[in-house]
Parts: sequence; structure tokens; C-alpha cells
Amino acid sequence: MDRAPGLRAEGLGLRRGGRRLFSGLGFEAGPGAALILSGPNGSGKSSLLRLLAGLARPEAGNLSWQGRPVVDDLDAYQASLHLVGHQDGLRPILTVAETLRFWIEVAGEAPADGETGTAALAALGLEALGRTPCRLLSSGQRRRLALARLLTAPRPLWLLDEPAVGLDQAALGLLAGVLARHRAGGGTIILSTHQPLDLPDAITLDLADFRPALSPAATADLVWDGI
Amino acid sequence: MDRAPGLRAEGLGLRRGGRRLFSGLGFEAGPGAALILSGPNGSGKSSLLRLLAGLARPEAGNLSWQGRPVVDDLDAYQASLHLVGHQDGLRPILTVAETLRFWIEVAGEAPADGETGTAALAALGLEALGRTPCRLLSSGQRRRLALARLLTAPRPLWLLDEPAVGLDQAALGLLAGVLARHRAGGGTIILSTHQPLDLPDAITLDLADFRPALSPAATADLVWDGI
Amino acid sequence: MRGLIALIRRDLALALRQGGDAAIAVLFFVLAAMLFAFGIGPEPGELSRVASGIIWVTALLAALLGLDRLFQADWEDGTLDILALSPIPLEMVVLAKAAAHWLLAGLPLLLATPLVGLLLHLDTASLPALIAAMALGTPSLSLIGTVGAALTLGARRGGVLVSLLVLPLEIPVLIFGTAAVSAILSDRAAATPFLLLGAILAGALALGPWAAAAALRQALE
Amino acid sequence: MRGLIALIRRDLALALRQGGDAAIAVLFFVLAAMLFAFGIGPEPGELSRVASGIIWVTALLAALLGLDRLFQADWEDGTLDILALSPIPLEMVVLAKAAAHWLLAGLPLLLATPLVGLLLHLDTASLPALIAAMALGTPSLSLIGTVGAALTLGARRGGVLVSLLVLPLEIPVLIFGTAAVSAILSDRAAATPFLLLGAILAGALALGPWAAAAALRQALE
Amino acid sequence: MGFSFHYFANPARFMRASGKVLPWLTALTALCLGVGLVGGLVLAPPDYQQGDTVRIMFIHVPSAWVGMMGYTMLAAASASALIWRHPLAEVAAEAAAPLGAGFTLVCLVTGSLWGAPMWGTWWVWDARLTSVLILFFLYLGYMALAGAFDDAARGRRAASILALVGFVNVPIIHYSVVWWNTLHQPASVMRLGGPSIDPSILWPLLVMALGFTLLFLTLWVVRMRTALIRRKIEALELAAADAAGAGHYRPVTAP
Amino acid sequence: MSGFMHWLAMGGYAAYVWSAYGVALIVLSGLAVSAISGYRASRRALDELEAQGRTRR
Ligand code: HEM
Ligand SMILES: Nc1ncnc2c1ncn2[C@@H]1O[C@H](COP(=O)(O)OP(=O)(O)OP(=O)(O)O)[C@@H](O)[C@H]1O
Ligand SMILES: Nc1ncnc2c1ncn2[C@@H]1O[C@H](COP(=O)(O)OP(=O)(O)OP(=O)(O)O)[C@@H](O)[C@H]1O
Ligand SMILES: [Mg+2]
Ligand SMILES: [Mg+2]
Repeated sequence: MDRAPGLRAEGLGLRRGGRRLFSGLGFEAGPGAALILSGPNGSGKSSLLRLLAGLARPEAGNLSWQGRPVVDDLDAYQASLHLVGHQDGLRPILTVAETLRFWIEVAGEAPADGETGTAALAALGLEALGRTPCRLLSSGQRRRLALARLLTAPRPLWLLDEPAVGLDQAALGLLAGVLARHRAGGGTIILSTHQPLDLPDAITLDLADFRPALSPAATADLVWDGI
Repeated sequence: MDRAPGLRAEGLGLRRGGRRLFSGLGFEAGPGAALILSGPNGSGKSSLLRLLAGLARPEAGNLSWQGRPVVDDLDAYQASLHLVGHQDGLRPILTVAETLRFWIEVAGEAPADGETGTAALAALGLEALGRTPCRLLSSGQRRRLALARLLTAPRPLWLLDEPAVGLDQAALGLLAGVLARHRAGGGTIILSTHQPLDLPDAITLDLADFRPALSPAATADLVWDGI
Repeated sequence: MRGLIALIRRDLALALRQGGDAAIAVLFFVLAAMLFAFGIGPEPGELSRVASGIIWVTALLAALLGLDRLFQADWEDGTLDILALSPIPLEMVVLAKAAAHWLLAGLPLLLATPLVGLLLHLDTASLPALIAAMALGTPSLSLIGTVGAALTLGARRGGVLVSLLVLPLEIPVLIFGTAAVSAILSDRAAATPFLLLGAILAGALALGPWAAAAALRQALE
Repeated sequence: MRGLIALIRRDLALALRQGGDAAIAVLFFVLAAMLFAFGIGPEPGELSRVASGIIWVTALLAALLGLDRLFQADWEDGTLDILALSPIPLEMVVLAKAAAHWLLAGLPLLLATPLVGLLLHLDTASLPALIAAMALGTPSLSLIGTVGAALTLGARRGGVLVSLLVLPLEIPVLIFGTAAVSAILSDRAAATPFLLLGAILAGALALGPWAAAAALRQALE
Repeated sequence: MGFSFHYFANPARFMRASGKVLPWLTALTALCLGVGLVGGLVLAPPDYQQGDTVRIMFIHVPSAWVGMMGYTMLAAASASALIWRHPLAEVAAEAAAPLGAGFTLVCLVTGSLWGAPMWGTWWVWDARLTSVLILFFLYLGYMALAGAFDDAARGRRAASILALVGFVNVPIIHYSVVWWNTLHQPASVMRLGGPSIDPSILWPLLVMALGFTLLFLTLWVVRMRTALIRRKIEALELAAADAAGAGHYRPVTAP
Repeated sequence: MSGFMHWLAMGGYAAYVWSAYGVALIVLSGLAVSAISGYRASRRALDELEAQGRTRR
């Protein structure tokens, strides 16, 4: 295991509620790489992303970042990634600008000046909404704002769970641009999606290939029998 | 405006937080028709769907169902439609089967037997998950379940807000089938979406075309002339 | 009708599955009463004088807790849309909610009152009157609470705002509730407070569902 | 550090924007105290005897309300994920939450105590002791409450469950708090209860954040 | 439904009319209050049993009446606001609440200032005092609720419903002295069979009552005018925001 | 003059009577001041806006 840059997974296995979602999953994603997680509903994309973010423990296998196992220094690893999940972390009463400002300050890297914020908003076409309370945002606007968090602090590794959900054509274009710039800057992107995205030469990882022999449906019943 | 069947809207205008989202919007959707609402994020698709469901009051224009204005008998009208919005109405602790059963009983038409439920589940490929608590569902599984509500009670008018979000290929196929059967049975479908859907000869209504000409708020303060 | 039963059953199922809600409400009731036993000091004399009052107040507060949740979850996850569009009139939905709330936060307290009375050295003579009064009063609390919950739906900081709105409206219940007990003790004409409690309940039944339903319609718009 | 301040500022902004949270918490405090005044009956003598106990209990309950919301919202909308992945250690996050909670639910009560004391005919001699004791006690309440909130995270009906968990832990604060007052009155050696309150605070400061952070990690997995 | 034209026209008409009336209203208010004060503080004789404390009555009772009247107004305005969604009614309700709360507060404070010498205590938990305190909290609740939503319209409607529900308290206040045996005076002015107060005390009381009522009306009109202007400003700012190219919703009450 | 003093004394109840009138004065004039100043402020704001030529159309 020489100091291979980027993220490297070997023989990852994950069990959710007593059911094994996938096993023997491995990949390697270096700087500038984009890895697309595909697979049917319930195949474990979101779970895998949380696992990769170090929020959940794998059942088997190991995960290394910049050649070092992430468990060795979890905090340092987590400080070098962004996770944008299904929930967007918006608070109804706070305005768009305030939300972004809070994210910037918590990320604690960029100075909490307006610039970073406005830049991030502009990058996703939200300039006009700075003073709108999040409660009033439409679904697509919410998604855009959630994605704007990626630009609040420079982090090499981006983990995105279905980033394109609910975005209109214009927003899809903006997103593609943001992702391209991140990769050009040597960043790594791992995302799950069901709809085709404009990601030049991205590797695709189909979780269906790592599904354990026993059909999940069958085990599912076994699991819930106990309850 | 003699007893035209189906849903007919004339000169609809909607105001949100003191601002006009659209005005002069009109359409006619008869039995078997499918109307696709398109438009950029924030153009008012979701708001329009809630308006069509009689949950919000239009600022102007009128809406008639089977040739009768819906306001005449709102309850009867609402009892003849299904609305599936962004929120899926799932409660984390209830199992999939329980949730569906509750919907059936509330809809109050079909007898609360298992059949309707199992049929609905099967139609969206959720058979295996009947006893899974909703808390554990993946985003796509949640969406499938939300859509299963359409089959809990026969209603001629379906209002769907981005039904395809988060669905995998298989689910998209199932959804297309469900929609086709509904139309074949003389049902009407009005849905909003950003991604292409398999809906033969559907009419598309782009909300961008109904943006008010002069600045949305301008109309708002005609009120205050002379103050 | 079947819809109503379904609604109540669902609420009960949710509550009970969520770690025995009823049991917890009762436990809160008992614990709070115990707190007073501590706060006020052990002398039985002191306690028994204030016991019935404390029981009423604790019951009221127990019924208050979690009130803001009554519609919140249904509203956020869209269930309320479904109910509003269902054939069941919204007033009925409210009534079902209130009924479920009483079954979970009112009835158990009623059953626990004798025990709590013991804790607080309540003199046994007044126990029947107290329980009767609570049986008549707690449903009003649930109904009034339902209105408050519906009004603050989507409000910033519903949790505390709802108590601010509901407490003043519930004070009369408390007054007559305690009056009923003391009337029995000082065997004055005990009928009046009970009648007034009944009147309040009637009023709440007539006004509550209407007001709450109106508020819910506002929230959905 | 700037992260911490940002956290506290955000919580305060949220609360205050939400219709004057602090003001409302105080109002609840006053209202509840009023309730007891009714429940217990008009005679000033009765009241003043139990006043300090009632004030402590009401403060405790007021500090309890909305506790379940402390992490709930952040957890449901994913903010907690963001915080867990941020450079700020989770223990610090908890501390910030507790601080914000005290500023909103503890400090205002402290300031309102004189007024409430008036309502309940508290004899003025004991007022300073009471306030001092509360100043020492309420931070512990916030810290303990934070742990409870973290533990009940994910139990949807947290509102009541959290009080069930927290109340027993907070009883000692109540006991020594009231003891401090009565000690002053019966000018016994008043130091001890204050020392004990201080000890509790120290313990809560040492244990609370750690325990809460652990609970949060569980909730996120 | 939708907005008929009178919906738009009326606020402007109100502004014009109220503009004309306001000066006269103000003058009349000042006159009544002046006369009432002289009558109450100087001309009226001390009560044979209550001594000079009876002079507190000349502010206590009118403020009590206006506090109750204010809530009645609030409820009425709220009802019409709910039914017809008329902006003027909404504005009227909003504007009435703080005024009513103020007068009620005066009633409470003067009452307990009167109670100290007469009853020997500042406060007792009897029905009259309690129901007035509840009235005060209802006012506060109305204001808190109205301001508790970031969609102002929704806040207004929710608060209106509360105002209607809370109205049951007003008759309770009036009859509390009848229904419960309390320390507090029974009705001696507003009662069947005419007032039972000595004329020398009655006339200043009535003049003060009129003065307080007029004061309420004057301030009410002023606050309504203010609210209407605020709304126009909001509308203009919205328009400006759009002109600036913000094609989206922007909160009219931005911090 | 003593008559004036006697009047001020309010038959021994001066503290209560005058503080009652004082409180009334403070609260009510507070209401008046807030109402009027609020009106002035919003008027000014509106005039400024219209001075900037911001009108409806
Ligand atoms: C905080 C204490 C008090 C409160 C909240 C209060 C409240 C009220 C209210 C609401 C009214 C109007 C009732 C109606 O017309 O429907 C009233 C009237 C009156 N109050 Fe008080 N009061 C208080 C204390 C007192 C005291 C201490 C006295 C005298 C000893 C007093 C004497 C009167 C009198 C004479 C009236 C006029 C009764 C009538 O003619 O209708 N009040 N008070
Ligand atoms: N209650 C409200 N008050 C004020 N403005 C609102 C409210 N609800 C929504 N809006 C605004 O109305 C606009 C339309 O929202 P809506 O959700 O209908 O858009 P949409 O077409 O569904 O967008 P998307 O495609 O992203 O779902 C948005 O700009 C939103 O900010
Ligand atoms: N906490 C949990 N306990 C038990 N099972 C879980 C838990 N969370 C998720 N699951 C199950 O794990 C499976 C994978 O969930 P996950 O959300 O990762 O799927 P997904 O690939 O993201 O699907 P989708 O494409 O619909 O988002 C689902 O079948 C779900 O039921
Ligand atoms: Mg997923
Ligand atoms: Mg939408």
C-alpha cells in the first residue's frame, strides 16, 4: 500500500439492519477522478456514501485516503471532504445568505467574509435569493443551495448523493461546470445518480455487481420476522 | 363552458408572498389526457399543483371540474383527485404496509382489506418491503411508496409533483405503466417534471410563458394608489 | 367514521410504538409531582393542603408537553395534505386528534391520580371529587390544546408559543377543577364547579374543532 | 473558536427570530407560576411558604420545554452531519448548544424571578439566596438537558421522553437549590448547598459534553 | 373568488377620510381628558368610605372598559379579515392589539394600586383580576402569534382565529363579579336599572371614559394609517427588487 | 397654598393615587408617542422612496 493518492477502498462490506447490502466492494479514485455510483433503488448508494464519509462503520474491508487508513485519523480525513446527502441541511427561518455564512464559519477555513458566500451563490444562480428564508425556496432552489455548500471551503474529496435531483436544465449546466472545475483543480468526486450527468470520462461503479449472493428481498423478510 | 369533462382552468393567477408567480394561465385536460408542467426552478409548478388541488386560493381566474366551478363543491372535487407532492407523507416508525393501509382507510372508498394494498405495492415493486419501517427506506423506495398511494383509491384526477425523482430505470418503467393504465381508464394526469418521462402524446405547459409581463410586484401595489 | 377510527388508531399506534408514550406521560406526571414533594419540603401538612392544586397543575403541564407535535409531523411530511384532501371533514380530523391526545395524555393521568395523591398526602376524602373533576376537565384541556397546536403550526418556535397561547385559555379549567375539590371538602354546594366544567367542555367541543380546522386550512394554504 | 461563536450566534438568531424565544420562555415561566398560585389558592400565607419550591420547579419545567428540539431539527435536516464532519469537535458543538440553551432558557428566568416572587408572595429576605442558587443551578440544568436531548435523538416523541430522562438527573439540583434558600432563611450554615450546587455544575461540565457527543455519534451512524 | 376592485380601492379611501377626521378627533380627545382630569382630581369629592383613593377609579374603570372594548374591536376586525380577507380589516386588527394591551395594563396596575389601600394586598387570585390578566395575556398572545410566521399573511390569519376564540373571555370579565364572590366591586355603572353612583363622582367618570375611548380611537386610526403606508412601502420595495432583476421571491421584511 | 398641599396629600393616599395617575400617564403617552413616531418614520420612508421616483409602473 504505497502512498497512492486519492481514495482507495478494498473489500468493503456493509450491513444495514441485519441485511448485507454489498460486499467485496473496492475502487480507487485519484485526483481529478469522478466515480459514479449507480444501481437500483435500495442497492446501497446512500449508505455507501455515508460509509465513505466515515459516518458509518464498514462490516468488512478497509478504506484509505492518501495511502493512509482513514480510521488512523478520522478527524483529519473528515476535514478534507464534503458530503451532500439527501437532506439539505436548510433551516426554514434562516435566509439563504445566513445559511451559507453559517456553513462558511463552521467549515472554519475561508474567512467568514461575504465574498465566498456570494461567489458560491452566483455559481449556482442563486444571487437573487440571498435574503429569502429557506422555507420559501422551491425544491430545485433548495437543492441548488445545498450544492452551494461545496464552494464554502476548499476540500479535495466531494461525496454527492443524487446531486441533480430536481434541478432544471440551467442548474444542471451550472452543476456540471462546478464539478468540472473541481476535477480540474485536482479534486476527487464520488456521486450517486439515476439520471445521466455530464461528467467526461467518469468511472461507473454499479452496486448491483456487489450484491451478496442471497437476494436482499429474501433476507429482508428474515430480518423483519424477528420484529 | 358547457359541461366540458375533465379539468379546465381559465386565466389563473397566483400570488406568493406579495409577488405574482404566473397569471393568465389556462388549459383544458379531458379524460385520458396528460398535461406536463415544465419550467425553471421556482417558476411555480408545485404552487400551481397545490392550487389545482384546491389547497390554495387563486388570485384570479377560475377552475372548473366536469364543467362545474370547483369552489361550488370543493369537498366533492377534492374527493375526486390524488395529489402526490414533494413530501411523501411517510412516518418513520410505521411499516410500508401499515402506511398503505392507513391511506386506504382514510381514502374511505376501497374496503380496508389487504388486497388493494398488496396490489398497489406490487404495482411499484415494493412487495418485498411490506414489513419494513419507512425509516429504513431508501430515497427511491420512499418515492415508490408515495406513488403507490395513487392506487389506494380510484380517483379520476392525478396531480403529481416530480413523480420520477430518485427512481431507478425499473421504477420508471413501472411508473409509466401505472400512468398509462390510468389514462386508458379515462383518468386525467397533470404532473411536473424536469426529466423526460415516457408519456405518449402528452401536452406540455411551460410556466415560463405565463410570467407576468410587468414586474411581478408591480401589480401588487396598485392597491396603494393615493396613499 | 371508519376514517376517524383509522386516524385515532394510527395516532395511538405511533405513540405507543414510540417507546410507550402514554406510560411516559404518566411517568412525567408522577415525577413532576415528586419534584414538588421535594421542592416544597416533606411536612405532610404543607403538602396535603396544596396537593390537589399541584395535581391539577402538573396534569395541565403534562397535557401541555409535546402538544406542539400534535400536527407538526403530519404537516411537515405531507400527511396533513392527504387528510385535507380526504373525504373526512377537517373538523372530524381535529376531533380524532384531540381524542387520541386525551387517550394518551389525559386518561392515563386520571388513572395515575390516586398514586400521585398518595405521594402528596392528598386527603382521601377529596380523591373522588378530584378524579371526577379531572374526568370532566382533561378533555377540555385536550381540545383547547388542539386549537393552540393548530394555530402555531409552522410558527417559529411553536413549542413554547403554544403554551403561551393555551395556558391562559386553560386557566378556567384549573380554577373550577380545584374549586370542585375544595367545595366537596368544605361541603359547600359542590354542583356549581362541576356544572361550569361541563359548560367549558361543551364550549370547547363546539368551538375547538371549528377553530382548529380553520387554522389548519390557513397552514396548508 | 470562531466556529463555536458562529454556532451560538446561529442558535440565538434562530430562537430570537422565532418570535422572541427568550421573552416567550419567561412568559411561560410567569404563566406557570400563576397557575400554581391558582391551584394552591389565594391565601398569601400558604403561597409564600411554598413559593421558593414552586419557583424552582417551574424554572426547571420551563428549562425542560423545547429541550427535545435542541438537536432534533439539526439531526433531521442533516445539519448535524455537517457539524460532525466539520473541524469542530462534537464535544465543543454540544457545549455551544448548552450555552445557547442557557442564554435562552436559563438567564431570562433568572431575571424574571423577582417578578414571579412577587406573584407568589415570596418573602423578600430569601430572594437574593434564591437568585444566587438559580444562577449556580440553571447552567447544570442546561447541560444535563443537553445530554437528555442527545440521548433521545431519533425517538420521535422526544418531548416527553427527554423530560423523563432528565428530571431524575435534575432532582438533586432542585433539592440543593431549595435547601440553599431555606438554609439562608433559617440562617443555618448556608454554604453547603451552594458548594454542592457548584460540585454538580463542575460534574455536569466535565461529563455532559462528552456523554452527549457520544450519543450524537450513535444517532448519526 | 379573486380580488374584486373595491378590494384595491378602499385603503386609499380610508387614508383620505381618516386624514380629514384625525385633527378633530385629537382635539376632542384632549378636551375630554382635560375636563375629566380636573373633574376627577379636583372637583369630585372624596368618597365617604374610600377617601381620596376613589380618584383612582377615574382612570382605573375607564381603562378597564377600553381594554375590554379594544378586544371586542380586535375580535370584530379579525372576523371580517378572516371572512372577506379585506386588507383594511387586517390592518385594523393588527393596529388594535398593542393599544388594547396598553389600556389593560393600566387597568391592572391602577387596580392593584387601588387594592393595596382598600384590600390590604396588591393582588389576589380572584375571578375579576384573573380574567383581566388573561385578557392581557390574550393580547400578548395575539401579538406574539401575529409576528411568529415568516409569511406575514399567515401570521395575521392565525392570530385572527385566536382573537375570535379568546373573545369568550370578555363577557367572563364583566360577569365575573356576579358569578363568583370576590373582593371586587360589582357593576355599579353598567348595570340594569341605571347607575348607582353619586352623580358628583359619576360625571367625571363618564367624561374620562369618553376621553379614554377617544384616545383609543385616535391612536387606532394613526396606527392603521401607519400600517397601510408600511404596506405600500413593502409593495414598492418588491417592485424595486424585481426591477433590479431579482425574478424571485424576496421577503418583504428582510432583517 | 396649604390647600394645594392638602390636595397633593390626597388624604394620606398620595403615594397610591399619584403613582396610579403616573403609571397611566407613562403607559398611555408611551402608546401615543410610539404610534406617532412610527407614523412619522413610515411617512418619511415612503416620501424618500417616491422621491427616488419609485412608483408603480
Ligand atoms: C388589579 C386589580 C383590579 C382589576 C384587574 C380590576 C378590573 C376591573 C375591570 C375589568 C372593571 C370593569 C368591569 C366591567 O365594567 O365590566 C373594573 C371596574 C371597577 N373596579 Fe376594578 N379592578 C381591580 C381592582 C379594583 C379595586 C382595588 C377597586 C376598589 C376597591 C376596584 C373598583 C372598581 C370599580 C368601582 C369598578 C366600576 C364597577 C362598575 O361600575 O362597573 N377595582 N375593575
Ligand atoms: N409560502 C410562500 N411565500 C412566498 N413565496 C413562496 C412561498 N412558497 C413558494 N414561494 C416562492 O414561489 C416560487 C415558486 O415555488 P414552487 O415550489 O412552486 O416552484 P417550482 O416550480 O415547484 O420549482 P421547482 O422546480 O424547483 O420545484 C419560488 O420562488 C418560491 O420562492
Ligand atoms: N438504518 C438502516 N437500517 C436498516 N436498513 C437500512 C437502514 N438504512 C437503509 N437501509 C436499507 O438499506 C438499503 C439501501 O439504502 P440506501 O439509501 O443506501 O439505498 P440507495 O442506493 O441510496 O437507494 P436510492 O437509489 O433509492 O437512494 C435500503 O433497502 C434500505 O431499506
Ligand atoms: Mg439514496
Ligand atoms: Mg416544485
